[in-house]
Amino acid sequence: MSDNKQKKDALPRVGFYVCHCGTNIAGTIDVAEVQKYVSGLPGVAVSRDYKYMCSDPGQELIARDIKEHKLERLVVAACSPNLHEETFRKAAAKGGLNPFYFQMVNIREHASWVHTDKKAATEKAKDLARAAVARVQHHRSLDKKRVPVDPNVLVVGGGIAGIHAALTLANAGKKVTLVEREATIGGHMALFDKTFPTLDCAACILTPKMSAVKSHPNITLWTYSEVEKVEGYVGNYKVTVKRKPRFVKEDLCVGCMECIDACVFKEAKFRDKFNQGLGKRKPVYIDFPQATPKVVLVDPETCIQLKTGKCKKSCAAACDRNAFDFDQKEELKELQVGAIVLATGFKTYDAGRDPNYGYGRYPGVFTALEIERLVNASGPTSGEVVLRDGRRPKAVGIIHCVGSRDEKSNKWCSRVCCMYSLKLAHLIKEHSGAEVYNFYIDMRAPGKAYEEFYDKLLGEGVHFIRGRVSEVSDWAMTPDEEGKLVLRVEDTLAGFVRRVPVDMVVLSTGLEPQTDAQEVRRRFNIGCGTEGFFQERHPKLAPVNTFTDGIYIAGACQAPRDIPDTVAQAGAAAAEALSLIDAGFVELEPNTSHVLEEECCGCKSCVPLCPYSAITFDETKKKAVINEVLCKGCGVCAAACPSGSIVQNLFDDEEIFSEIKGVLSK
Amino acid sequence: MTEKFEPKIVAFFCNWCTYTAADLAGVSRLKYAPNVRVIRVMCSGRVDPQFVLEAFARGADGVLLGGCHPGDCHYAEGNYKTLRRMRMLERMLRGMGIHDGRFRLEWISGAEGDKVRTVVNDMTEKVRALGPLDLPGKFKEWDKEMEELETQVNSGPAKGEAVHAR
Amino acid sequence: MPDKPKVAFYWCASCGGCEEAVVDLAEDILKVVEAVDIVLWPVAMDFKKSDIEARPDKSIAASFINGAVRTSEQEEWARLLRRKSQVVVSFGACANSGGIPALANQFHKEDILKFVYEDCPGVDNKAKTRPQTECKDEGRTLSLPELRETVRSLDQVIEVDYYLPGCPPTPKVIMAAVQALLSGKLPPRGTVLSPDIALCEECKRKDSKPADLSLAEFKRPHQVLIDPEKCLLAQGLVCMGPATRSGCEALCPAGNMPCTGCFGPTSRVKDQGAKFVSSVFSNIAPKEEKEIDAVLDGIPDPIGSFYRYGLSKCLLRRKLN
Amino acid sequence: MKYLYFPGCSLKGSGKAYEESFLAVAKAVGLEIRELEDWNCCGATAYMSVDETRSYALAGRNLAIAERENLDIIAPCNACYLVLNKTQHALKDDEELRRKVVKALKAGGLDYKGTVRVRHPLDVLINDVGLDKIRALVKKPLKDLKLAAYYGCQMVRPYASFDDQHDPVTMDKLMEAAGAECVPWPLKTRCCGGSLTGTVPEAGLRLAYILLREAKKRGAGAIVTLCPLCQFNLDGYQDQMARKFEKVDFPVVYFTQVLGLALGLSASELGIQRGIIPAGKVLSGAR
Repeated sequence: MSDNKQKKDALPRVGFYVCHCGTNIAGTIDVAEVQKYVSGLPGVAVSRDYKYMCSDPGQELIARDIKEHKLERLVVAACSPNLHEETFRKAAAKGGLNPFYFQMVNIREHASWVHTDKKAATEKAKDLARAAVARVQHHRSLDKKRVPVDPNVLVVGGGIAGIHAALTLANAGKKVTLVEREATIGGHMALFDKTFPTLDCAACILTPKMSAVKSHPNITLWTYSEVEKVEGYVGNYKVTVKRKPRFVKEDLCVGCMECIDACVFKEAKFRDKFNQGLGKRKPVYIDFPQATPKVVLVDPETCIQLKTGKCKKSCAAACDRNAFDFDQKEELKELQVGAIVLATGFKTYDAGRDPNYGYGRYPGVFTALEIERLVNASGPTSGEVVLRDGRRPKAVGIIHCVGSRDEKSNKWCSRVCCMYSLKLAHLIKEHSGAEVYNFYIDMRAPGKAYEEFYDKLLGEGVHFIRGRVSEVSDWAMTPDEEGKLVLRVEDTLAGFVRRVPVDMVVLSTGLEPQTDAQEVRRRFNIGCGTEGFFQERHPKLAPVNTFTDGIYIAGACQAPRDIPDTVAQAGAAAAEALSLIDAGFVELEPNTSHVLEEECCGCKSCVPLCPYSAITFDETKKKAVINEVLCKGCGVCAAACPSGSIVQNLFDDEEIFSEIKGVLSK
Repeated sequence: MTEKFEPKIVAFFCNWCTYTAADLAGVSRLKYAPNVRVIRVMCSGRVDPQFVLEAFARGADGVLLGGCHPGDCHYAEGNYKTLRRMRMLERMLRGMGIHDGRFRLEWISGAEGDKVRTVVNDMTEKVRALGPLDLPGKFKEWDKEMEELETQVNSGPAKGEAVHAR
Repeated sequence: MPDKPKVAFYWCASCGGCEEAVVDLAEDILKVVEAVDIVLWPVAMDFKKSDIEARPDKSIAASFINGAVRTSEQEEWARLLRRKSQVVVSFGACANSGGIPALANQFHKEDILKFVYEDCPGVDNKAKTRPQTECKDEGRTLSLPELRETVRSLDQVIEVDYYLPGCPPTPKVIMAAVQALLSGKLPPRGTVLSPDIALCEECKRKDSKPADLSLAEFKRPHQVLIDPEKCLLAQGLVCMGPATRSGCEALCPAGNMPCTGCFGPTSRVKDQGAKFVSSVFSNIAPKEEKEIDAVLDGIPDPIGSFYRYGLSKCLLRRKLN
Repeated sequence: MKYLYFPGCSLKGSGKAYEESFLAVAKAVGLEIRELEDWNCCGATAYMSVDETRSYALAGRNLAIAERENLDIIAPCNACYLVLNKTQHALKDDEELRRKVVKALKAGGLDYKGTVRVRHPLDVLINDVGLDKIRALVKKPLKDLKLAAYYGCQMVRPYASFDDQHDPVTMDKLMEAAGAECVPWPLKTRCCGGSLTGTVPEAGLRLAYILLREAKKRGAGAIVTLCPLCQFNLDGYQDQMARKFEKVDFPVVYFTQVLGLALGLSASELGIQRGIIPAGKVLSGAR
């Protein structure tokens, strides 16, 4: 049972190429030495180094060499396979070589960029190259599998991102299902009064798109619903959606709101979540007049009928379309889709986590979202900027970076707070004429016409104080601070600590991942960063893709983002989904596993290992069988087969053993 | 200055998490010791304990296995299989006299580029402190006891008188 | 009538079981004896080494050598028979992979000798005398072979042409090998003369193994009343059948005992112990470290269990100092 | 519920009332308290800024002795509480420092493993005894007694182990359990002047004065605190404040004294008479 040594002359002819990548690699690794060293390795027929292997001339070089030197294997030492493995597979194919007779060596991200010792980095490159040359000689020719793609699309999240993605896909003729957790689409944008920097009214630009969604023949809108389970693989996802009961029949209710007036509760006395708790609502309610679908819903927590069953149900009586149905149950619906766009949005930072700002202790302290409702004409105070006790504030302090750029909570900049703080400053000044102070660390106005908007605010007499407010307290040191909220801040431009007395404090809370971000991303089998934002495939080159083919992300669920960028990403995600669907098929990586039938003893050790149940046991042949379409190529069964009778293409034992031997045999 | 011992560490990184984290470390130009050679597998669950033993037998001074955090695996549960196998392998390595510090299992997600840096640096120093394992060298050393007899028997006459083995 | 092919049997660090297995051929042994000319069979006939040394090289058609190589004498015989034989067959688990003797590779020669000649409870050896490889006694020099530091399989000492698996190889496997040798129709050099498929293929309990086995604990044979029908692994016993080559017709499982892996691995496996670990623990029930450890505690001696017959062939070869 | 008690120098000196009231209250609520035998000075923040390693060894000695009895140790004085906690954190995080301190302690026949927990009496009363039990034991609830709960800095910073750093509430709750009312007061953790009252009086006195004036303005009858230095800074310099700012004449007491009264213990048992500004009148609800 000694090693089966491949005789020298029978080795397949290998072409080896080491890339300079400008100076990215050549700056630290002596590429000439690597080229020279590999040229001496057994089986290497061609060994070259070149400035940019991934460039067209680089790829032509490979194709030409394959033909001229009758190369049977290809190894390229350059960057990460996650970047250019596909490029060089195509180059091999152009030369007439099966694309999987190719092995890539990562000497940039894993070597030149991370090591300073030139000699050691060169040694490492030589070891990795030798390992790849040894490995590639065991490669077998393979072909990508083609699988049809279901043309339907699922969009999760009905904020501006989900709306725009759904409309783009629907306009392209695709059947879209838009699933939204809340009772209406519109997301956070529906809360805003105006949007920066143009001060467009949010409702004016949002509601037309919402109604377009409602009326679009290609869009099925499921609000008050959540995705329960996702199965299958790219192009062939089976999704289970839970539809929560509204206790009102969606197709009958026209949103006339007669039932709300008729409700036994004469006064609205329950917390109105849409108005951030500033307003009140009844058990039967609708979030806001332009809610889409314009259908009421009944809150089981507060409705007497649903809680005790003993109510005269005046609401149902008042409804001449008898849309009420108090025994509506939760429903599970299934749908087949080829692609999924996740646009689940963000949550704002809980201001209560900074007790030194006194939110919840001092009534004069508001969050930015609460102010968005105050200044909004359809808000609880019809646009009047007033304190909770009805008084008009004469001085308002807006504190930037609450729960952003903060060691103790969220380290990142939430990107939109400076701009919306400027907008709120303008609106508060316009609505109440109060003195407005903005406390900022750095004024970040990076977008189109953003800086100009900041200049406009400077012109309007808003006071800008550069410094982080350390404390909000009602402790007055001088008579003019009596009855006020005093903000203590170090004015870093003026160079002393200020005490600024105001009547109202606005906390510009930052953006955070949704509380259930972890469960949602596990449900869709995509990654997420340590803080909880969804993980894009590549921060610069593939921001709306994820590592799971067929699942795309758009908007603030991936990182804090303003509306223009969110809409742009929504369009990009829609385009990615369209390119997948219109191709009609998707090529699956061939690194799946298969059973060597004559060697399988039928011990069933592999069968329970596959999370995708791709492995079944053939009772007649008494052998395990792997369904290559369901197999996703993780290789767990290949490692676990006790007699080595399962082979994973591209990661076979022989290939990995030779790579280990290659990397270590000096 | 005597030649400082530079440990050779073979690392098996899962493609979706740890290999991507290593790429991120590269993109972020983090600096770490050059002693690790990465072998890419699609999932940490593909790593067969035979690979770990083969790496040691071929001359590795340390073996590092990197996978996704439990619950993060791109293939749902691959890393649980890894954990189960490697907990037993660790016991067998200890039984065969290989120091705990030479084999290491780390969960590193795609976003934790810096963790790759800290783990690689930390393991390199720990293995450097343990000194070379060099099994190939030990195999030769163990087989030295046969050399004397080997030459003796083979050099004897094709048709020869009795040879007295000591 | 051309003279019959010469055949030699020899035993190194052996328990004699493999010799026994040859005798177990019963009447078939007559066919063998008829067909060949046995020139060396220490267990049965008195042959001197000088007889073998006197023979021309490659004059023996086939040598069947069983037992692991532990002493210098066994090593010398192995090399001598290699020189004198056309074909060397590694006979049985000890020769193939060190067998039970190789378990000593978990200890050092000095520790073993110290225990045997000093610390062992039954020993009274105050003077701590040790056997010497050479000593003078009334003008004569007496010699003993040297105990090697490491127990080796046969192919770690000499080139081996074929392997007969098993502890011991079953008469059926032996007969098949002898007939193949006599007929000259031999597979490529280095082949293991037994089907290259795992034991479950021949095990009658196979159908009772569930397709979703996920063990929560391991038991040892004496701790459980073994159900004669049901798959042994499914009963929580360490049965190495899935990772062991077939050919013995699953004698042990048929005798209501779990397979301990004596036929060695199938050809695509480099290290039987490591491969078995990879397979049998992949799907145990727990997911948390502490609970996993609790299940693993059910196997107190993993190296002894998974390398019972094959520690020499473990990729790490032996325990480090 | 058995505990060791680390008094520290203040509770044997200027903070005697704190010790008396603490021990009395502890007995009343059923805590078994034993003074740590052969305890030594904790070094306070002063020594730590002079020589860190030696200060950790000095404070570490107390921990090592306590470890032999394997009981939690209560340090009522904020400074001792902070120094002992800081020592444990430092010895856990800094291998090198730990090696030196353990070596030093071994020379004195002691060993340090860091197993003992350093507790504040407030934490023990709230979390181990529990507010319900305390409410049940209250015999004379201090109705219409208004207090300003002053926590100082060391109890909540840098380790906010059992209460919030900016807006602590545990003492407020305890006082309310005793029947008193705690006025809303944003200066709960603002500096009392610390050692500045002795070194840079114009700054130290002003800081202490701010606290007293605001508490008075908010209608409190007295400030209740849990640190001997804060108590002394607020109580001891009111005559100088009268000359520099304005007469304040505002009693400053320990929370254990207030709780003791509510539990029916006598003023003398609780050392009420030890306060420089007489608090008897206010506490007996005669206002």
